[in-house]
Amino acid sequence: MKLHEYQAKQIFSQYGIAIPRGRVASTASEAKSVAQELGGRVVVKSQVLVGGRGKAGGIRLANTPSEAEEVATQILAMQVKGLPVRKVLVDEAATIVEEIYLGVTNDRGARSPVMIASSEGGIEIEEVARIMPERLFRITIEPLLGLREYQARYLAASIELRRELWREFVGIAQGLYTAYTESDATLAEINPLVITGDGRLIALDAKMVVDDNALFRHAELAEMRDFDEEAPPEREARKYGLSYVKLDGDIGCMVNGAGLAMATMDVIKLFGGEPANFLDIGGGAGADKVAAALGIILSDSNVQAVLFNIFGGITRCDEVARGILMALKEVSTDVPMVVRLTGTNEAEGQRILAEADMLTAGSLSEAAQTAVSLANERHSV
Amino acid sequence: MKLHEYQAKQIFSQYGIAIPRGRVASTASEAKSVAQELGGRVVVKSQVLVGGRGKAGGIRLANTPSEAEEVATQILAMQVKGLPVRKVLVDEAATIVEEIYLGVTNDRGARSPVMIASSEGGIEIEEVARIMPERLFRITIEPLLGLREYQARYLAASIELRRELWREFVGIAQGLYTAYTESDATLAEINPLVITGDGRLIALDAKMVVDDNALFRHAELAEMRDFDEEAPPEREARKYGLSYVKLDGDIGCMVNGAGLAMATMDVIKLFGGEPANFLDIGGGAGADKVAAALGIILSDSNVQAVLFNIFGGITRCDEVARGILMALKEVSTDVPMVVRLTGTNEAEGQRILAEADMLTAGSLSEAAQTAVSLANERHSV
Amino acid sequence: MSILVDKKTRLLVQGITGREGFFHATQMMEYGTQIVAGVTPGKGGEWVLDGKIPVFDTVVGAAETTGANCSVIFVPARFAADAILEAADGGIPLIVCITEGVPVQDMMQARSHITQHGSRLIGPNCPGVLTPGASKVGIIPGNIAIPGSIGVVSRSGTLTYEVLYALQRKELGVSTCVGIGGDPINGTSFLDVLAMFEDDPHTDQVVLIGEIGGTDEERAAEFIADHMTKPVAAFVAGMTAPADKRMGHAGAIVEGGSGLAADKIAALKSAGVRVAEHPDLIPEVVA
Amino acid sequence: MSILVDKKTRLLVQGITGREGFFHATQMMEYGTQIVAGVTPGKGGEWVLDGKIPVFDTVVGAAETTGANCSVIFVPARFAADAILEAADGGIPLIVCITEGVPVQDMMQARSHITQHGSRLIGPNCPGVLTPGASKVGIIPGNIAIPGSIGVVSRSGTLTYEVLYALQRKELGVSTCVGIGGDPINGTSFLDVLAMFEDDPHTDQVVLIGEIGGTDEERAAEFIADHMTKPVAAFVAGMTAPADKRMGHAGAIVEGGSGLAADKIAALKSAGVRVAEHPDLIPEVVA
Repeated sequence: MKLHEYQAKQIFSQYGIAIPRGRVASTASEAKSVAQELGGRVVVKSQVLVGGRGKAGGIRLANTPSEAEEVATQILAMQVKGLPVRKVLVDEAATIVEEIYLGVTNDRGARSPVMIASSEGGIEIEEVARIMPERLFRITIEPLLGLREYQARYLAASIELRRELWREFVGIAQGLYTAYTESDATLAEINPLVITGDGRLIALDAKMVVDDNALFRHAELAEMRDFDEEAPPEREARKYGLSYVKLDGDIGCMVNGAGLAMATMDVIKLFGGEPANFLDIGGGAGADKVAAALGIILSDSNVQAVLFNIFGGITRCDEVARGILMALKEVSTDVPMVVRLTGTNEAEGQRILAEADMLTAGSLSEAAQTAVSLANERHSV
Repeated sequence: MKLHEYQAKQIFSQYGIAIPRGRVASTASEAKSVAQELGGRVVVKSQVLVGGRGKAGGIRLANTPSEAEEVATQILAMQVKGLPVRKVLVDEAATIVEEIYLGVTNDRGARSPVMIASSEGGIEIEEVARIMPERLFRITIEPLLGLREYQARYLAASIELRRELWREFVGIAQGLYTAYTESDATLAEINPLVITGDGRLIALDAKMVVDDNALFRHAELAEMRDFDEEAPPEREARKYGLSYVKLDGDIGCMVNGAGLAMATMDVIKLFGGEPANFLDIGGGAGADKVAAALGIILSDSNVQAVLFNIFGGITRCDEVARGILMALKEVSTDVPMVVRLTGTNEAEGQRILAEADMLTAGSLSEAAQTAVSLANERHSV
Repeated sequence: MSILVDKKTRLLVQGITGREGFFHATQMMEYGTQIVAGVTPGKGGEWVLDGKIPVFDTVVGAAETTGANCSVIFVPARFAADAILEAADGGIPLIVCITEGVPVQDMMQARSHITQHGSRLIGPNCPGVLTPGASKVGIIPGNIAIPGSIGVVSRSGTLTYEVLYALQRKELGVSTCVGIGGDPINGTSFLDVLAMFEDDPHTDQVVLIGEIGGTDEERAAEFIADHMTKPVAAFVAGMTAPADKRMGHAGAIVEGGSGLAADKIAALKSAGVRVAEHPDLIPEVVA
Repeated sequence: MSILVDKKTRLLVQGITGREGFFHATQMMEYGTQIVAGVTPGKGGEWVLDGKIPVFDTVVGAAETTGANCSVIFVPARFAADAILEAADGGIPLIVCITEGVPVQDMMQARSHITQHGSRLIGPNCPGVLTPGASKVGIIPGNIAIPGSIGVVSRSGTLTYEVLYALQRKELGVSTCVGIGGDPINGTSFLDVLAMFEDDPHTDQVVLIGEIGGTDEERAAEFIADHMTKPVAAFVAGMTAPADKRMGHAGAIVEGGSGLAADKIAALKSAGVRVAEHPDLIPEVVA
């Protein structure tokens, strides 16, 4: 789960990391009054959960409270990569002398957290890694020991930070690491961490992604989820414990297992079709879950055919068959469907489908080919 | 640093461990009003930093507030192992069904914390270890992982705790371990942890010893030190960073290094004397520290002779010599002294002492023999 | 004949009285797996599976009494790291964690510890290990694979079944199938399993099933090029997955440019691996 | 000729610009120890000891540049665990921590980690290691021991000097003297050092200096009885120490009945160790 900049900043600030004075606002007039409180120049920043806000014009300076209001009006009316801006963060503007990058994330290879620092802050770290990898320094953190002071100092020395700022930098690095572990984050990032005109280190931007699997122990973080940032079908899917990602094609698919779901999409494509979505119903899904999943697939008006690919292990084929029929009773649709069921309770599942005159397939290839034909026929109608 | 029972209970309670309702009182009338607040039967417990309070009559039941006042009057007038009782803890009396032992301490051998549990609570755990070692269960805790739930459950299963209390017991064990680590304790102990008539687990007694070396990061614990429980010379010694323990003999000694100090005491004894104290001035002690140390030694009126044994390494012999002379100027005394100085800046030290006509010795044996003769002569005078 | 598990495997089931643990313990026993004990804290002393299998409160108690040498874990996600540590601490050399949704930081800590203490972990979030005809440890359906000489290793669950099923239809047998799990932090990697297959005299060739995210397939390709003498075939899922979208589980995030299926396939091909276009075609590319 | 340190020891001094670090670095250099670098965070780039020794910000920087293979630590107690971990992480195989007053829990964590990562720690709260005539790492005065074949191992500081001095006056030479430190949690035990002396062809016999508290001497006695062929002499301080009183440092607590000097002496004697009545008598009991 991604957090908004203003939420991540609040968290970082609790761990002793200096952030600019500022507050989030939902309306332009609220933004104006925040700017009045702060006095001086402010930055108005769109709060959306995608990158590239700056380039899209979603981050702007304002010299006066009325200018802040004006800028906020514009930003609150815009979309960034298709996402409407619903909130802005109004921060006091800082005088920036240098921009640093500091982040911590999981390193799959080392199976440990890794902290990354660079003297080249303010641009995306992937970009730094590409153009000037020699300016990027990383330390692997032993998860049972946590970030040690000497490691933070090593980063400070590596990015050639001026020495009078080392102690402050070490404090920030330790704060960031603690925020990362105590929030069960998978990413905690300050970009840029700036040296201000008066020689302080301030986190001008903040990014944090929290491990969904650990939200059970972070009620306060779970509450931060911004449902407005999710499309309604994704939201609906989460409610049922389904993984759904909308795509641009016309063949809806429902599969158990993420790997098999991706493989199913690949096979559809291979036979000339375009998948309309990724949808993993997970292991052991019952009839109600299947019904909910079908409803979500059909809510996409692009869908011209639906492919079910269920390899029963924990999941029982008869349950899935019943779920499909249950859903079809509720959702009246003329979208054609093909079902491929194999594994646990396969015979019973096939019987149920046969009784309902559902189209079935014996293998994944066959099912995909059928789905592609069905979609093409419907297009040509 | 040992904490009082009431202090340890407060800490344990912050970690979710149930303790009896109760409060500490410094006067009998205060004890009475605590008993009134609590209602019902209470236990009045002397708060002194030594074991054996119960046997000494320092823990007594009271059925009514006036009985509590009476009992508190008696307890506050008594001494336990020579220590005057200055405070009592007044706790509500619990109905005890079973008594358990639960403690965590450092295991030198495993170089790890060890948690110990026994179904035989209420008696000293050393006693359990002696008479029924088969009733004592221990688990070694990996310091980097902390106490895991399965380990606490292993202890619960081992002491044959009834199953409906396992979850509560696991919570208590984890609370105790966290209190131990977060307080930098070297011992955290609940004895007894009782099962009450209504089936709850409550910590009836609590003991905690904190690592003196870690007090720098625990201002709140450092403030809990009960200076009343220390004899004035010990208090004075701590102020100067000296280690001083008063003993019953008549030969005072001042040594640099704990091992050498003990060896010096041993040699005194070997030559027929009795050491009056243990005193380690530590490494690199300067003249003022030496002067303070001499003052502390001479504050013991039993002292008939003083032996200085300094093996200069970090400590400089000339500094020590100057310290002795400085102290002798302030404290006028006729107690005879012998000085043995070897090591760093030995020549200069010897010269200073010679100028002041101090008695010196070339080896530890010689110094000890001289000190014993000096003390004997003075006795016979 | 196999790696990791065989007829000598003496299996302990952690979470045996739970819904999933019980169901799959039953399936495993029916398959012929030698289940020797179950563990459910607070239920020690009970007997399950028609009164044949004793339940213990602790792993150490179970292991000491029954000589279990492998444990399979079906406990809820929030207790999984503790269960893994308990198994390792109980001296179990092979631990298979089926549980899905274990927090990443729990896994980083647990893995760091058990690695230093000599136990091997498979998973979490994996279907387990199947040596056809000998031992089934986990949830891989037993009826979709026959004994043989193809080693199968996969990051996926049901996609693995699809491949096993495709092999079975062509009467191609499997020495052992290892599902290493799709989580970002897991106990055993492709490399570990490839090395075991390379050393196993009863495995003639290997099928590797990868997916988008991470760089495991690239590292596997490097290992294959440098150290494998046996032929390897592969399928990588996610050619059509859009970059930067989460596809179901954490292993399936495309991480900024790398982690793409196309890159993985290219790496495998250049290591001499024959890559199938879709799972049904795996039998065509095995040697 | 020695164990642990010798003429090939290339020493790094952590905390070299501090008061104690600087003083003892000077002493060590005067003794002939091959000091190659110092570390003081924030002072990298400076040169100390008459401009001969470069100072680095980090251990890894110092080790890479100078090939240091041993580090001696003089940092304040609250930074000691971090310094130990930094040295281990920097690949230093032998770490000698002089610092006194390190919190016990810091040490338990640091020790658990470095043990798993292959570095040896001597101390903390120890006087260091002296191989007379070759290398002095720590604070043992260099002028109180001459080269020879007696190995000395001790939990104490100045008491060790007393014993070395007594040996020197009788012209008895020392192969290496190791102060393992008096703290409850230390890196290297009597057993470790006894085993090294047993294996060292240039050590003919060993002097062990113990004190009250813990059971290290008892375990040493057991080891001597079972594994040592070379003669061992000993002195144990604290015969007159009252039970249950803290004598200066944590190593010197009598823990409930065990840990008494008398018990330790009895254990050593029954292992064939000749125990001196006082430190001056050590030369009488060596072989």
